[in-house]
Amino acid sequence: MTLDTGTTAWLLTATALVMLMTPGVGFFYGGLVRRKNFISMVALSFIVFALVSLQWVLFGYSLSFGGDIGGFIGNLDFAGLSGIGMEAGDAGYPPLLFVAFQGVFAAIAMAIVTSGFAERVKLSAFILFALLWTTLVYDPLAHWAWGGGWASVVGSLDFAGGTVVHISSGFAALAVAMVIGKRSGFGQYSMEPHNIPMTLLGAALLWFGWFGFNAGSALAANSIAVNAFMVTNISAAAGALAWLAASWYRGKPSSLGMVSGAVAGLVAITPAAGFVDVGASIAIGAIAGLICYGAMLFRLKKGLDESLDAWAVHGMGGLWGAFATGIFATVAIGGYSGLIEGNLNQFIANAVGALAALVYAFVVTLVLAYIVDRTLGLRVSEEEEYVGLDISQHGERA
Amino acid sequence: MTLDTGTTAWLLTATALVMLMTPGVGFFYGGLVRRKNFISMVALSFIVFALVSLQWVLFGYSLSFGGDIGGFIGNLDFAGLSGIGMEAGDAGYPPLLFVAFQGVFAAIAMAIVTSGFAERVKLSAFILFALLWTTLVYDPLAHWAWGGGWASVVGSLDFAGGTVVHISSGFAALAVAMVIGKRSGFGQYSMEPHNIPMTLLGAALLWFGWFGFNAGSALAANSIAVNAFMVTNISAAAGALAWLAASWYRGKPSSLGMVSGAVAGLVAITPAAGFVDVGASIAIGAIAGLICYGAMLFRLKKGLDESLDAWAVHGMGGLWGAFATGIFATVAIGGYSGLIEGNLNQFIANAVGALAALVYAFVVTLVLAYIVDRTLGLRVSEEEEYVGLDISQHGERA
Amino acid sequence: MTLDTGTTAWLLTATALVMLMTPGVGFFYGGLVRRKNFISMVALSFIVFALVSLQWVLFGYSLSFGGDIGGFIGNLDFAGLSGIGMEAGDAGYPPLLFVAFQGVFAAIAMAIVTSGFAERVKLSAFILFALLWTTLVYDPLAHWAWGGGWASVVGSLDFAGGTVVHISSGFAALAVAMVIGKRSGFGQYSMEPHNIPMTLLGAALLWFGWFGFNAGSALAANSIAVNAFMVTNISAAAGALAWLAASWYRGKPSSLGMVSGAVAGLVAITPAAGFVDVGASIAIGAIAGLICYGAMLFRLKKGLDESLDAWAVHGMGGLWGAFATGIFATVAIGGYSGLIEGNLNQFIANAVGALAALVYAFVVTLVLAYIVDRTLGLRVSEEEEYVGLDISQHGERA
Amino acid sequence: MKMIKAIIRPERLEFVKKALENQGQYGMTVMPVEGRGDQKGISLQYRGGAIIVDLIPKVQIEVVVKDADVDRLINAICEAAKTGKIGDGRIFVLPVERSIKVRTGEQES
Amino acid sequence: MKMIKAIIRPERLEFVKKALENQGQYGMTVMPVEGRGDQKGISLQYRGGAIIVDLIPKVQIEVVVKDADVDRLINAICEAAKTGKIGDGRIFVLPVERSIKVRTGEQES
Amino acid sequence: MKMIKAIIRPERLEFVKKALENQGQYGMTVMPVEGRGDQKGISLQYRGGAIIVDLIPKVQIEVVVKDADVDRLINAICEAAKTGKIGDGRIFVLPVERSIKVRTGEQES
Ligand SMILES: Nc1ncnc2c1ncn2[C@@H]1O[C@H](COP(=O)(O)OP(=O)(O)O)[C@@H](O)[C@H]1O
Ligand SMILES: Nc1ncnc2c1ncn2[C@@H]1O[C@H](COP(=O)(O)OP(=O)(O)O)[C@@H](O)[C@H]1O
Ligand SMILES: Nc1ncnc2c1ncn2[C@@H]1O[C@H](COP(=O)(O)OP(=O)(O)O)[C@@H](O)[C@H]1O
Repeated sequence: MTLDTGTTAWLLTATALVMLMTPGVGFFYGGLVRRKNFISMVALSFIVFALVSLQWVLFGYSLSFGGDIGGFIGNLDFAGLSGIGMEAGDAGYPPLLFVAFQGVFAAIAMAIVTSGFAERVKLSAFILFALLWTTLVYDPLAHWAWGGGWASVVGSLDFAGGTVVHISSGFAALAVAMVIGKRSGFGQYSMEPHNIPMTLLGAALLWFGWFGFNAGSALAANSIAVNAFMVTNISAAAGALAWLAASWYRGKPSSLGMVSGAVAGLVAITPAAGFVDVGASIAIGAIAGLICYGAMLFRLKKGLDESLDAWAVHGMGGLWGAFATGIFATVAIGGYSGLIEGNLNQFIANAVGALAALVYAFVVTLVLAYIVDRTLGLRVSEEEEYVGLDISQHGERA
Repeated sequence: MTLDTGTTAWLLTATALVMLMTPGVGFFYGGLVRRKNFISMVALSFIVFALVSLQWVLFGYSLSFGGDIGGFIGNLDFAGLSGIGMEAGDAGYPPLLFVAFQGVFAAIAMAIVTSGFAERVKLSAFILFALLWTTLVYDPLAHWAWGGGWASVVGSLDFAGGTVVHISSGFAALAVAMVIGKRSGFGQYSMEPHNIPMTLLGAALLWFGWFGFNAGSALAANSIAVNAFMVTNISAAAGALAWLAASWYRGKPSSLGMVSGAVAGLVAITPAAGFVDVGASIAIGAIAGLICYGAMLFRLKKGLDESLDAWAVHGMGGLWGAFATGIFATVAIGGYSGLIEGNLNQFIANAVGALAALVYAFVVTLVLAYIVDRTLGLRVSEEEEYVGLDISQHGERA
Repeated sequence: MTLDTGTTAWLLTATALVMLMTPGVGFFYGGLVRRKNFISMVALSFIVFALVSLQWVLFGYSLSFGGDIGGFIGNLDFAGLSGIGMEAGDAGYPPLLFVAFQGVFAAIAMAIVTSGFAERVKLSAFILFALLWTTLVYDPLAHWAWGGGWASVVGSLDFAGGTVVHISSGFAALAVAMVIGKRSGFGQYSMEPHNIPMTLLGAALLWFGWFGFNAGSALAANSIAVNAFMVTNISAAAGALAWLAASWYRGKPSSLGMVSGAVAGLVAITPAAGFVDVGASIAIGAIAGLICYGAMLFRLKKGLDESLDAWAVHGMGGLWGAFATGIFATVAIGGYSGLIEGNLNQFIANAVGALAALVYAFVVTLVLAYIVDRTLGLRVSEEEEYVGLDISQHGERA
Repeated sequence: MKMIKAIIRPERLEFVKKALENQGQYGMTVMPVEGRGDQKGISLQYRGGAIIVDLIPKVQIEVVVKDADVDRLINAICEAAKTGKIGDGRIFVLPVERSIKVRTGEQES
Repeated sequence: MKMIKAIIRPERLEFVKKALENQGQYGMTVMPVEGRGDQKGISLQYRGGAIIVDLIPKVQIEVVVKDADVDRLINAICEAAKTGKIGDGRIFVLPVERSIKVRTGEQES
Repeated sequence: MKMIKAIIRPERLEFVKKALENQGQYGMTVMPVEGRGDQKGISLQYRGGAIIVDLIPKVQIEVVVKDADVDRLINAICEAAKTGKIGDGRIFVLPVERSIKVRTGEQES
């Protein structure tokens, strides 16, 4: 097949859109912390993006998409992008474009994990952790689902990374939060988000970029991409309104709740976007909004300082999305049937894929965080935490 | 015709670009209000986007593009998107993509209307109003111009929504402002924009997204799209400089004036983008800047609190654009001639189309706003207005 | 050749992406100045964009790409875009799209130059200067490299404007700073960046838009575009980490350093993006980060108030990029060999092209700035500088 | 000399400035503050818990004046700042021992 | 009357407000300030040079009270604001000659 | 004790801090304010009408010191803050009855 310029154009665009999501996460998170850690939150996202971009071309891509080793990880045949041609292969676009597109996914996954580190992480330790996590958690999970690993073999469906990106990062953030411990003062006095408009800006960039994330994952400018685009938007809308309504019921309809619900809807539709129709996407989004809202309340009740709710929104939203894919998949859209069309196997395959990823991501993250904590120390000193990471880690002030 | 991947790629991109305009409106408006209503302004845009996205797939699209009923509105054949295939039709892209692209237009129209509600609207009443307005004002107007309704039959040209989106929302904002009444303190003390840089950011997002709005409306990646792209940019530039110059003449060249002029130019070129050449776009943009600036001064002189000038910029800019399309349309670009090429009929058709939409939007909005006001009450209490909508409606602080 | 919809789609998108970079520069710069000049910095970028857009269609494009006059400049055959057809030519996309794409490059070049004017320029003089500079510096340089001028004849390679956009604007900013003089108080008290998060936002927009800048410069949705996309991202990442590391070594790893390094990497890869491979891009970016960091320290030590380091980052980064293209160009990517592949001629051609542009841009800018200063006066009064340009030039407050 | 320290509604600031100007008092120092008094608080709410906001934005004006002018200026401020609703603010008068003009070094007391 | 002017850690504000409330003192005016004292500064660094930051964010509370209440309230503030670490802040007591309620014009002294 | 309250140009803050440090006075509380005095206002302008800005950004420093130190410190501030142009600012001296260190509870008066 020769190069298809339309598909190439769309994947170039989609890659750029997904790239923008990483600073989007930075601003989303940055608005939620206290002013003294605003720069730190945004900077962590940028640093992740730069680090993971390099890791990806050096060996991360190869670990994810290289020749399969035991269903678990790829080999190093593509390390340094050796053997990645520029000629369009069977897919109609240059393989190098696939590398670029997949690379921005790896970056945003790690950016989401910064939630668990918020306002207390030591920069040097964070950098080490980020490299380890991407290599030992993200890359294997990408291989499982998309690189020919066991999950794709058992038939677990993950269209655009609900499991690979969201379950993994959400549960990783939870593990990180447990190792690094609560922010000093957490639970004693309120830590009001210092700049909600910046969070709304981040949410706008995320919603925008997610069209590249999901519709780009069709890997073609075709009707699957169009369907993914549409259900992505509808699920986000439904999630936004569901969380808004639920928080209204219990108090006031906060804008933060609304955008958190939108992100919940976006997360949940991610694994499903190529397999479900618009009707299903309303249900998937709305239920995601409610589940993630509930998860956040649960987290608060437990006094867990997974500070910016990556677990509640990405982890639990991703989990719901994986199940929902197994429930709502319809042969008319993507060629697969889910539970509703009577295919219990699909549901089981998806549940297995999701839960295995969850356990793997949680446990390995726990171990990595523990190791980094014992060696470099994950956390800044109390005094540094008090003056804030902007000043103590970056020597800057927002 | 089979699917054209290039056109599909461009329409996916254009839809994403237009989506970003709705938060763009939120930030543009949010910077103009007082700090205590910043979140509110941005949140209204987000809520509109979520609500209208759902309304659109449930029945809005069908009302707009369903089988014609008396030239006035579409039937419900496409409700719930039934019958919307994913196979590329005659157009070369999947019909579902057209639904998505048109849906983001419906959302931004209602987002523009929030200008008339600024800093005083009760959230619950707003949500009801937004649903009614989109259904009873936007959907019929879209049908008139693009869905086979009477305006397209009489030959009124509206390339990308000058009438459907801008005249309608601009005059609707005026009607809303008349029903809801002035902000308390309006005219007594100054209500300085609290964050002009955020307005500039919103303007940047609008300008950027407008390329999708206008060049996407070619519904193909072709030379019409290219022409629309180019004239859009030039009209915006001319509008920005014209308003800047005019405000300089009367005082200082404010950045707000500049971006308001850019938006005026963007609005005015919208109906014309597929029909006029670059030379005409300079005139259209520059005159738009002057007309809208004058309209704003007139509005202020009249003591009307259409707070963020949707009427002056979108309403009057759209009106000028509709006339301008009838004047400058050239057969060389889009196959239609306007007044300058001696075709008075085109001018009349456009004037009729625009004025009918204007009257319809204004009157129906007046009635809807009145009904919502009498039932739920459009306005917050004086105390709530005093503390600001961020706290009183959302329980948040910027 | 008929119109290629995929290539057209990609170039439409790329043009929109590059457009967003100009406000991106505005926010990048705006965050770095003192609060009282925030609006001014952003407004200068917007004004440049509007002005240059008009200049470009009126005569700028023709001066750059019109029939060659003595290798130095284009003639006025295309003035007012006369003779620019809408039919796809040999390239597979409408020539008008090339005009639009090139136009946004001209705008951002002048926007970068605002660094040298920061916090002290008189608006009227700036507007005159911007028109002169674009016409007498940018347009000839674009002609030299891309319009059939002498530089393309001698074989100097500049893929996406490292010389035309970055060397020119960076050294122009230096010349401007020398003519306009230091900000009052420079060197006496600290002028702390007032809003680093806005600079980070600007950096995010720049990085995002740069994909359009470089990958769009392939002028097709093909494998050259894909390669350009990939190396752009990797060079940015390497630049970010290099500057971060270097500043860490000397103190703290500031977020500003990180994004400055990213921009340095983006600048340096610009001329090379279609000619080098991913491995080379790591070296190019990392070395760019270090060179530009060093240049900035040098500038500070010399007490030069080229306020926002356009010279250090764009000028010196562009210079390195021009050399690097001559060093790392590999026949496998773009058909040209550089020094490493034994082609000294390429290196010399690139060095000659870059240095000639450097000298021309610096000297002509010096003269233009001097003339404007002697006539209109480039600088505001001391009192106006003290209250800030937002108030004194625009009558506004951030 | 005395310092008149007035805490008022932000939207009355222009009126108070004008009123003071009419009394010939131009110099003043202004800063945004938050206050509570008889005005009740509001309950805020974030993604999770609720926060009580009982500090309402106000503007504080400090004017240092001759003893003889105090009453006149207080009256002017009161009149200009008053809306009659809870939250109109307070004025405090503090003794000032001396006042120095930085530019000239001239002292008053 | 006296003005109690307390400069405290921002994160202790809620505790101090509660403590004053418990003492029956509701009215107060609050503003963010920056201060230095025994607490050491920090060195900031921009693209080029370094900047010493020796001003740490604090919150300043002003409460105007009857003379008799001063000691009680100072104790309440101290208790609520104390963490025992350097940077806990200071309280100053200034004389106030009179206090006027803008809304009613009523004066106390 | 006295409170020296100095309203100065923002860009002179570093100089004043250094000058006070040289005099052995490290503790201080600083806040941004806006002021007007002999300095004339500026006219702002939004999309429509015009707004007069007559409040210029300044910085206010409060230092509580022993009576004996007042003159010396005032001189130091004046010298460091002076540019000789209108808008250099004012210094006011107010009586302070006592000063309490929150951390230790120790009082001075
Ligand atoms: N005892 C006090 N000490 C200091 N400031 C006070 C005190 N009481 C009131 N204030 C200030 O005055 C403002 C207005 O007081 P409030 O009681 O709300 O209005 P009113 O006096 O009109 O009833 C408060 O927001 C607060 O800033
Ligand atoms: N002499 C002073 N005058 C005015 N404010 C002071 C003075 N000394 C300290 N402060 C204020 O008190 C705050 C706390 O003082 P600091 O010495 O850091 O804590 P501690 O008193 O607990 O040792 C400072 O940040 C400053 O705002
Ligand atoms: N009577 C006053 N009461 C309170 N603050 C004042 C008074 N007069 C001046 N100020 C403050 O001092 C600042 C400088 O005063 P200004 O008259 O502009 O300078 P200069 O004293 O050098 O002529 C003002 O901006 C204001 O904050």
